[in-house]
Amino acid sequence: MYYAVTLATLITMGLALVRAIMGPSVYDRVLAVNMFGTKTVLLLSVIALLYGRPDFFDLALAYALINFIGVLAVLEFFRSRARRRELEQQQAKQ
Amino acid sequence: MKILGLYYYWVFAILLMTGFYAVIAKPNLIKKMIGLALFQSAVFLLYITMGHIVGGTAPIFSSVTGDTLYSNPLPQVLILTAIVVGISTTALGLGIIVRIKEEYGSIEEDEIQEIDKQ
Amino acid sequence: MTVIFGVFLLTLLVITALAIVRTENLFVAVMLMGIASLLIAANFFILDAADVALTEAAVGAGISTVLFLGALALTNAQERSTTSRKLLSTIVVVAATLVLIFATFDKPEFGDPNSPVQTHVSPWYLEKTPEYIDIPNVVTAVLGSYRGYDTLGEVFVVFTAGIGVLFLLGANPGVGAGQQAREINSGLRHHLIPRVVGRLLIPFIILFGLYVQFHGEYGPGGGFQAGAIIAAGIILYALLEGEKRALEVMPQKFLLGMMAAGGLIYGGVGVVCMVLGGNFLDYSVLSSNPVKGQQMGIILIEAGVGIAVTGTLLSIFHAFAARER
Amino acid sequence: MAMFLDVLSWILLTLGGISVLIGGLGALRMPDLYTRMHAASVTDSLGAILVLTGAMLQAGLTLATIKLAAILLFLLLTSPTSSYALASAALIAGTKPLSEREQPEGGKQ
Repeated sequence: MYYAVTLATLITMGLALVRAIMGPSVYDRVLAVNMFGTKTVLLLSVIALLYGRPDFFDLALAYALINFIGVLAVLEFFRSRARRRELEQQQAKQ
Repeated sequence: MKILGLYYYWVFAILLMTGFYAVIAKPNLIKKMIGLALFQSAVFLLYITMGHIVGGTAPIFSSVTGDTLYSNPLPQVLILTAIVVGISTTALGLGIIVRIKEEYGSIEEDEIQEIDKQ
Repeated sequence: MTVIFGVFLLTLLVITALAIVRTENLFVAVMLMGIASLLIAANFFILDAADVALTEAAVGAGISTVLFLGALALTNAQERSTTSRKLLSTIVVVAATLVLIFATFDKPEFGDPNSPVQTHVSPWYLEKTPEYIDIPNVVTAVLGSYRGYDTLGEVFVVFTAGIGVLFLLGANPGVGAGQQAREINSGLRHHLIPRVVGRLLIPFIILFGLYVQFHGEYGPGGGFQAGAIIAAGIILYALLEGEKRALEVMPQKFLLGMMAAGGLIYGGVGVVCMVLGGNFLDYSVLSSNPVKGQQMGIILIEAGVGIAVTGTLLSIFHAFAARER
Repeated sequence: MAMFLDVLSWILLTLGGISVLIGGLGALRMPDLYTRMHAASVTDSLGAILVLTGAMLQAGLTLATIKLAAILLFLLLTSPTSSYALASAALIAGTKPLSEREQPEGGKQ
């Protein structure tokens, strides 16, 4: 039964990868990366159970925390880029 | 099983050479760094693949699993430190690229060489 | 069966790698690198390398993405498409790939317990660790004790790379570093929801980092992973509250001190061992009971590694962020 | 009792797997960013709840269960937050939802 869940997660990872490669917008890709991250968390939890090593849930925990930082870094990147362009346009006008 | 095992090594070869292609064929310096990071990852994958033992488990003694077969800890140690060293050197490379951009106004290899010729 | 999962993940990895090289938008390439890192880490986990997977998780998905985005913000995110050496490069790469694939047929079979990799020092490590060091995680034992010199070298490499980045980017923090830079670097302060959730999470991330640091003898973890996780937690703070606030919490001087202190703790433990009559980094002499001494030494040097890695990664992050104007 | 928990956890795991898969299909097949985000994030949260609860029932009452609960808690906090942040960033950058931008074929409002 773990195999079924793992398989579903793996297929979903594949679908997310297709979305990440196809795009079309950058936001679609960020969405795909975020989705990929949560799927990896699930995959690692299930495989840790499958291996009979429940002490390895630490890894999934690390992923759940770190994935968030990646997404926020991307958004901060967009925000600061937009802000910089705005300021540059203001300076050009003056 | 034989083919499945070989597949791991083939992926290593393809990944390594994909990274290498980005390094030699792309004029963009950040793309070269990304290629280098891929190259590194391929090497990491090779080490960990070689350290794996079929039917083994991670080399952390556990009361749950009892006395069993453990995979090789040595490649894991080497790669564990190599990942952190890898990110530090990647950061150094990116730092150099940022300085090049500030001095030359470009991160394309051929444009930088044009400017140097003048 | 899990090997088949691994094969599937590897196929996805190859597709991702090809897409990374093909795309001309560097931002997309960085996003795909994040995915590649997740795939590689899942593979490490399937191949029994829990410690390595944890490191890759903290470094590849978190810090690497942040650093690449920092560099992209300072350069341009679009690659100019010139393909002068495309044909020659393709020929070279395809030829080399074929040679490498040809070479794989001579390799020992995958997972063979009798291959040369498995039969030299590693059985000794696995057999003797309960006797000499008596901690469950053999990876930590090898990292800290048997190959302590190696790890010391790695810490110095990390330190040197950090100093290099500071030399390149640290001095002369930009011409326009004034009101404008501060406004750009103000972080996601106006986004209330991420800010509240992030503030809630940061203590847990740092707590988890400390858990990974001090649980490294018993489970997957250790100084390298913990350093990366704690650095990621503070980077999250910088993203949410802005550069300036993060630098107030941990000023650059403090981070430099951490970088140096980490290496010094590590080296210092080695020197103390020599003073007490042992060899450099031979922890057995640290306590009257050699096994206890080994454990003490490993905890100390892991702390040094953690401090050095946290300091270095944060210094590098701040160096990139301060450059933005 | 143990049998009942076992069956319950298998049911939860299976349902979780199905919802994860549906989320993946939705993220691939939906017509624009916001609908994709909807499919991905809603089934993501549901899938995570189901799979991790099922795993918790399997792991029994140990430290592992607490870790799984922590994973679930963090996922439930971070996943909607990143979805929110992503949607707001996309909206500010000018990506309009589909109904405002154009009608899909048929021209219905």
